[in-house]
Amino acid sequence: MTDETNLVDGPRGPKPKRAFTRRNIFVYGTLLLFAVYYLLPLWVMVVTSLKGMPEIRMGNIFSPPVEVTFQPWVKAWSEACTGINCDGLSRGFWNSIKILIPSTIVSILIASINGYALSKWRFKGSETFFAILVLGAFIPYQIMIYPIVILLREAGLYGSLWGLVLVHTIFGMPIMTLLFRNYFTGIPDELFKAARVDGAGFWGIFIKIMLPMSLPIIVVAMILQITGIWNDFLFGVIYTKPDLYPMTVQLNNIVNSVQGVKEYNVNMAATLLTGLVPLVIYFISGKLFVRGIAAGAVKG
Amino acid sequence: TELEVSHWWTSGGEAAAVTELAKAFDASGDKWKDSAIAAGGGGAAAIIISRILGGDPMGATQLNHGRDAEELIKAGLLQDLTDVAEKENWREIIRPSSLLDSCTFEGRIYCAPVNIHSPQWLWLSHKAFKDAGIPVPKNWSEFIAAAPALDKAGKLPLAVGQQAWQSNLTFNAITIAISGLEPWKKVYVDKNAEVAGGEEFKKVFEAADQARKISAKGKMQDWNAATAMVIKGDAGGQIMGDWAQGEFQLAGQVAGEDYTCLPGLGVTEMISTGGDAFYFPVLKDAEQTAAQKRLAALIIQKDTQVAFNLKKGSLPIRGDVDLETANDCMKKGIKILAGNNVLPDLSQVISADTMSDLEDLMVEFWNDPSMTTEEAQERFVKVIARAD
Amino acid sequence: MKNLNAKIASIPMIFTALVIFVGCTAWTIYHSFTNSRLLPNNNWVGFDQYERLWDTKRWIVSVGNLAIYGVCSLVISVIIGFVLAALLDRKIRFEGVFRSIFLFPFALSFIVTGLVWQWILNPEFGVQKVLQSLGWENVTFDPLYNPDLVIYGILIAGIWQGSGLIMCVMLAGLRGIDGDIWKATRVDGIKTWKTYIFVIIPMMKPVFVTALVLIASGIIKVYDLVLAQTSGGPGIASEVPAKYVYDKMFNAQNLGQGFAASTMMLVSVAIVLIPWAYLQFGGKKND
Amino acid sequence: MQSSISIRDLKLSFGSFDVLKNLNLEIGKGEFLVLLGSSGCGKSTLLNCIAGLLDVTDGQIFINGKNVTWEEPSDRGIGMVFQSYALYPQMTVKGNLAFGLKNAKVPKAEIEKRIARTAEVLQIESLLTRKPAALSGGQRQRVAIGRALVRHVDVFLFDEPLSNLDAKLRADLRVEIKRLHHQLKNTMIYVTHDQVEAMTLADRIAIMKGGVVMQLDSPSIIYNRPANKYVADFIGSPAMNFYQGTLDKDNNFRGDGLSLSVTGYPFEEGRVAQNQQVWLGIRPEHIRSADAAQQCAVQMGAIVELVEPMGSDTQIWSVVDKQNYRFRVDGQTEMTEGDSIRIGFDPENLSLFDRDSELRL
Amino acid sequence: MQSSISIRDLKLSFGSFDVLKNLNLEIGKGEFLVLLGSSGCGKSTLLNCIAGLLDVTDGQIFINGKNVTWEEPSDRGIGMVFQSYALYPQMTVKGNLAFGLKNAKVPKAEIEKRIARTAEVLQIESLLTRKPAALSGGQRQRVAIGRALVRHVDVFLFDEPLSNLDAKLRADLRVEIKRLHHQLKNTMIYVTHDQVEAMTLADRIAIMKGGVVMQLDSPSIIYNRPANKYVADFIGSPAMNFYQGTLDKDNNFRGDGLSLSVTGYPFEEGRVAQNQQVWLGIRPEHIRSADAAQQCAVQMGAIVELVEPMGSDTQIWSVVDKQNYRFRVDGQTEMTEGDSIRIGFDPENLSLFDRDSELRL
Ligand SMILES: Nc1ncnc2c1ncn2[C@@H]1O[C@H](COP(=O)(O)OP(=O)(O)OP(=O)(O)O)[C@@H](O)[C@H]1O
Ligand SMILES: Nc1ncnc2c1ncn2[C@@H]1O[C@H](COP(=O)(O)OP(=O)(O)OP(=O)(O)O)[C@@H](O)[C@H]1O
Ligand SMILES: [Mg+2]
Ligand SMILES: [Mg+2]
Repeated sequence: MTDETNLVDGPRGPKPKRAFTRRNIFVYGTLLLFAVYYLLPLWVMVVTSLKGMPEIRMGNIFSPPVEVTFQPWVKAWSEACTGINCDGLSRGFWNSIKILIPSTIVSILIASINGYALSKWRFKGSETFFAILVLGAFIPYQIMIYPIVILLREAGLYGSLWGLVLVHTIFGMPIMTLLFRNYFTGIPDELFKAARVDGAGFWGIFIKIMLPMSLPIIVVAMILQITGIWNDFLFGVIYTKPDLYPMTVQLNNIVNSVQGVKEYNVNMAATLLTGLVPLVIYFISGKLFVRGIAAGAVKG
Repeated sequence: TELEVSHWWTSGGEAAAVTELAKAFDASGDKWKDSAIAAGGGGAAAIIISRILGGDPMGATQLNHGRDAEELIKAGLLQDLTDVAEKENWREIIRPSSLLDSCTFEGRIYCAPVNIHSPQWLWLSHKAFKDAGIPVPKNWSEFIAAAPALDKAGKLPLAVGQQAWQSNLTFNAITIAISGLEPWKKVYVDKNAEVAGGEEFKKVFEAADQARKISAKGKMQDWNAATAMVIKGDAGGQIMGDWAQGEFQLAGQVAGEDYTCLPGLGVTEMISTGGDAFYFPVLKDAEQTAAQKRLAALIIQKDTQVAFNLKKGSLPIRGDVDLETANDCMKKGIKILAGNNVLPDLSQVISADTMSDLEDLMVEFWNDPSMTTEEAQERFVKVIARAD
Repeated sequence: MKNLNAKIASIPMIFTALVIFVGCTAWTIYHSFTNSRLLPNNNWVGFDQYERLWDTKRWIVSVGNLAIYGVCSLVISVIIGFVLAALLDRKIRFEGVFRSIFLFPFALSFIVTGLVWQWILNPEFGVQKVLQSLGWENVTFDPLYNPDLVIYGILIAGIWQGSGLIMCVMLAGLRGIDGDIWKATRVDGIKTWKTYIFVIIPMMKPVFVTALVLIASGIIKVYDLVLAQTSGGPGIASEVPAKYVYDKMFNAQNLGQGFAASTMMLVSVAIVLIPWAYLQFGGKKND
Repeated sequence: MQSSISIRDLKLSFGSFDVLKNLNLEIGKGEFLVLLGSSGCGKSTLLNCIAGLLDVTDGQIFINGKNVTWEEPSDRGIGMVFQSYALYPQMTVKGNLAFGLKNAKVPKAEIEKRIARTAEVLQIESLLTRKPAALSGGQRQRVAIGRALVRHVDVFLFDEPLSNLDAKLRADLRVEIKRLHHQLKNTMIYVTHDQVEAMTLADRIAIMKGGVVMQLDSPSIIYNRPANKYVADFIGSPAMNFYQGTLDKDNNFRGDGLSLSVTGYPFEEGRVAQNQQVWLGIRPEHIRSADAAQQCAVQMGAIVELVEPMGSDTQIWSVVDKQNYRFRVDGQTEMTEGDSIRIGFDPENLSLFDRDSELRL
Repeated sequence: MQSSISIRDLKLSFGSFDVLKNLNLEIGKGEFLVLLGSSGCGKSTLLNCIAGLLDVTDGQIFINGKNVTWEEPSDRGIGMVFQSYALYPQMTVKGNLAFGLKNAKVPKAEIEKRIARTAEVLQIESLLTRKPAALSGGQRQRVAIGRALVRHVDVFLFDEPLSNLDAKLRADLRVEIKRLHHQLKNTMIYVTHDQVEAMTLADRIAIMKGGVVMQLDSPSIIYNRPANKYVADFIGSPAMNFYQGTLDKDNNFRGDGLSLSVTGYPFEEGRVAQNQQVWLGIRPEHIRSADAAQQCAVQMGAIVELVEPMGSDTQIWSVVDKQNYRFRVDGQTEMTEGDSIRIGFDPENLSLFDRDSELRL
């Protein structure tokens, strides 16, 4: 090569990487350890739901099923009793969907409008209302149950789907508005100004410019709201009628019923079945979620 | 006409009993729309009351038999059933008559009782005592005396679930057994704080202290988990209401052979008569109102009573029905009832507020060994003094 | 009126803020001074409900528990969330898998969480049993049955459910840190852990604030979890204020007492939050 | 010159902070006005007021003789181009151009026609179906200009349209904007930080400072006869050399290491006092060196301190009596640090400013 | 010249995308090397490789004769200054300066001394207790430089350190960096987009394109004898004028409307072929106009198309036979669009490039 031979010796190319550096062992070790902590309950739920009752009484809860049975799942879905109705979770499933869809849409819509108005159309006092709203996130909801019953009654919405949608919208509003406000604040003012010069008004800008840009934050809002609304039990049962009771009512009945023996396998199957919808949504939108949070949540 | 009926009877036997009611109602051409909420009395109360306040109530609802409904009645939200009662002659047929009294407010009747439950029973496992090599006790003091032997044999002498209402139930049963009737009435009915702080109750607390010591090793939550221990012979006994025998029955055990029941803990053969009742919120629709009254009448009828109570394992609210199929323990109960050796139920004499105070106190007393009997009694006095 | 549309669009928000949040709060505070039982009434009794409240052991225990749970869950969630996020941010393989694993519990309700953990922590057949059957005969691990430890048993479940979200928030925050900062510290020869502690964490203040708000708004409401896991037991060892409120309002049918308790909760929230809200929204006008 | 935009006594405050203070400005029809000033002096704020994006605190704004102080931005007949382009990211280029027209309910056929015409003018025909993310910076800015163009507005407002682009592109687009102005003859108000842009584009330049217009004049007047020291210092790169001193009634300047007669200096009337404290300013390109210095009225010996070759020419930092003299020489000139050289200048190219008021004498 | 940094056959790929392709570079001790190139050409990547912040795909890096290819960044004796400053925001200026030293366990007293010295050199003594948020851009960049300075490193790496600053500040700091280099005599590698910075600061400039060094030479050679058309076009503002044509063996250039003899052009040996297709390039400042044009070897009549006054001088865009001729005249010169003028240039100032290889002839 060159005449300066002393320079040519020695390392060349990429630094060799060993798989088992202390750093890697630490990083992956810690991650795996935590993964066990997070997965353990899921494992327990799954294996238990696949065991028969005798096996549950005998073995330990972590061991995989000797004999796999899907009976608990069948029972949880279509046979478990709530009072005199023995049709399992299936009874409430469609109700849950029926509640979930309008509640999610309306609550996100309202919150996004709020966030938009608060970030781009501030008016006198708007920040005060926002502060009140955020403080509202910390109010224990128990204390608002009765007053809201009365308000809904006066509005003639009590017991209807739309009453419940309204309740979900109200209770989701603080965090949702916060998310959207932060997100929209991050959208350059210039874009908003350009649209105003182009003759778009409040709604025009919102619908044609802002909404199409807010996919990441909508994903976050959707995930949070779907989780909350789908898992809700109390509001669903207090503000609606049996025709509309969500799936969690059946889950609650299955899990909380004081019967001869607790059918753990059915409980677990029911639990998993109920959690399925949000879980699926989580796994589908994992990456978007982090991106959305980055865009909307972490700009204090 | 379709009527929505709310209740919290969701366990197997309970659901079967409700099915009987529903069947009977449907047979008469109406439609029973079932709305069951397994949230226990408290959770359900929030739901039921919200529904009534929300102006879109159910057709009929289970509510705690007692003073729960007073304010709803005052607010004019519950249906007046006096005309039904008069037509069906409830005054005559409902036994004991105190049941109807608790449905009565200012002379009008607002609810239809369905069954009677009594909470003061001691259930004993024959197997446990056999394993310990001692005879089955015949009353509370023998039971206490047998505790060390049970303990030695690796049995839990007394099984008490950790829920607050169980602690309170156990304490109340012990009170009646230890103090006798008069002091109990003075404290709970007359709210006499002096008696609550007096000698008799001191003894009660000491007895309760013994009971908690021999139950300390138990780790179960639900009452039927505790009952299951008695059934299996892992525990010597449990103080529980008559609904426990449903569990024994379900496990195929025979009263007198596999287990023994001692009403009033075998000391005072007195039982109190709680139970469930149906209330009927005021509805706008006249047809539904008529259906409500039909349901009210139906609940009291003989056939319904028999069918319901056999499945539920509780006692009927009328003395003129014959439960041939009833078992040993049930019969003991009917006999006491017939002899009119009855006490009012706790929920009839104290408010839900006081009840919850008592439960808070008892559950703490039962689970915190460092709480002395003196301290417990002192707080008990406070609660009674505040009670209304 | 240039902002007319904005104001019209804000009506739902204004309504919610004023009527629901302010209105209901005021209504609640007002009725906490009455002897309302099953239904709200107007019989003024002054501070009676409060005197009784602070004379009630269960309330005091509840407040203590909330304090322990709150502080621990804040600290632990933040630590776990940050550590996990930091590890995930180290350009590792299978990042997506790990992230999903850490996040999925958040999809489950507290009821479900409580149930599962109640089960795992049950000494009869849970972790303790397994450990004992593995040879550690004397191991006792029954936090849910030990009055001194029960709140920590609940904490384990609470952290399990909620820390994934915090991890996500932290991860998002870490991703927002200027890459040049990392380069600068490497050139300066600063160890990774030192960089995190002295440089990165201080830079993530707004992220921590968001995380704290999220955790705190959950803590104050921890109710479902306690109900599902222990129902407040053993005894009253794991009672929490929200459960006290609920029980007094609906079980004991003593609205006045429940309202007094919830007013106390509000007061404590306000003490923590109002200075923060002031800084956030009042202090700096432009943002 | 007919007035296209007049601004009367404009005031704008954010809270208690007055950004614009009683600003008056008349802009002629078809004029290209550049707003120049340091960061935070209120340029963007002024532009936003004209566009109607900010509500004025006080004063009036007229566009084409019509009081538009209360009009909506879209009704003012203005188009605006932003530094960050502010294209609607989810729309195609075509969608971006059409958005304003659709809002104004312009007929479809007309929209198509105008877009085609605009695309042709800006040479973005081939980009019409792309989204902004798929465009380079220069292309984006062209689209942003197109968005204003397509609306057939009378007044163009540019807020630092080129500062996100790299130097080469900036130069190209600058020329294009100038061509566009020649072609369209619209009124244009152009905010920039870049002196070269300001000098080359402007019919008139308004130098702003702290919400006040310091000088409003043609580029050459601004450059050659700055109204005050701030403007003199702000304009020109490298900046003007300044020297303190006094001026006596015989027009002799006396400062540290520099004495000269400024007879022949075109004083603004009534500005000369006895022994006035003044700043004397000389632009670097007016300082000559080597042979050229021999012909200058004022000459001195200097030491070269720093040589900055810039290709076509070279900047020299030299020192005379501890005073710095910066000047430019041809790129070919050989000069190294430490050299002793002769420099000189002619008094007619000087600027003199009062030391207190900093106004031009 | 002793070599301070040598880079041998450096390759770096992101996945299948080769950013640096077999790059070789020798940088002398105390040399100021500027890396210049369009965006994305791999300048930052090269800097990061030298700093050890990126793991190379192949090749070796030596600093002061030591093979540092596998060393940690902190062990390489380098300091780096970033465009975004990358100051630790929650530490005071002093904390920022001290952080690296504390980590290296330098004694307290020594740290104090070094900080004091650095602060003095950079004139930031008064800022030591402030936090970065309370500093202006220029001050921040000074602190960032100080952070490298205080560590007494041999090699400074600058990645576009001034591009976030405004023009005036940029000019000032540029001079300061140059002074610093004179004072410290460290090796410096400096990445920039800005030609002025490159020309004024560099001992040598490396022009990069697509991961390859196109030319590595002193600024004047780069400017006056660019190695290929890319370099010629890249350097110089306004850019060089290019004309297509053929070159016959008698050294006569023949293009559209332009024929001249290039006898006397200093050809690189062996590059001349028969009737070669070439590019002819003339820098704008080498085109003379008016009187000066009369003395030029090549002269022609032109029409002024665009006049861009820039204060000290003016750029003219003129047309001859549909070909553009850009040139500069003095700022004082009066010229308006549409004027007919005479322009001319001397062949010795030309550049000639082969049309295929684009290499200099
Ligand atoms: N919404 C606002 N609230 C309060 N102050 C503001 C607001 N917008 C701008 N300012 C202040 O007004 C002054 C002028 O701002 P403006 O944006 O007009 O400056 P500029 O001249 O455009 O500066 P730049 O060259 O940096 O764009 C600045 O001091 C700025 O801090
Ligand atoms: N981490 C990465 N992964 C993949 N590609 C990368 C990465 N970093 C840089 N590149 C690519 O490598 C090329 C060189 O990037 P580099 O940052 O070195 O350019 P640069 O010359 O510094 O440009 P600029 O002047 O814009 O800073 C670019 O095309 C860029 O897209
Ligand atoms: Mg601006
Ligand atoms: Mg770069």
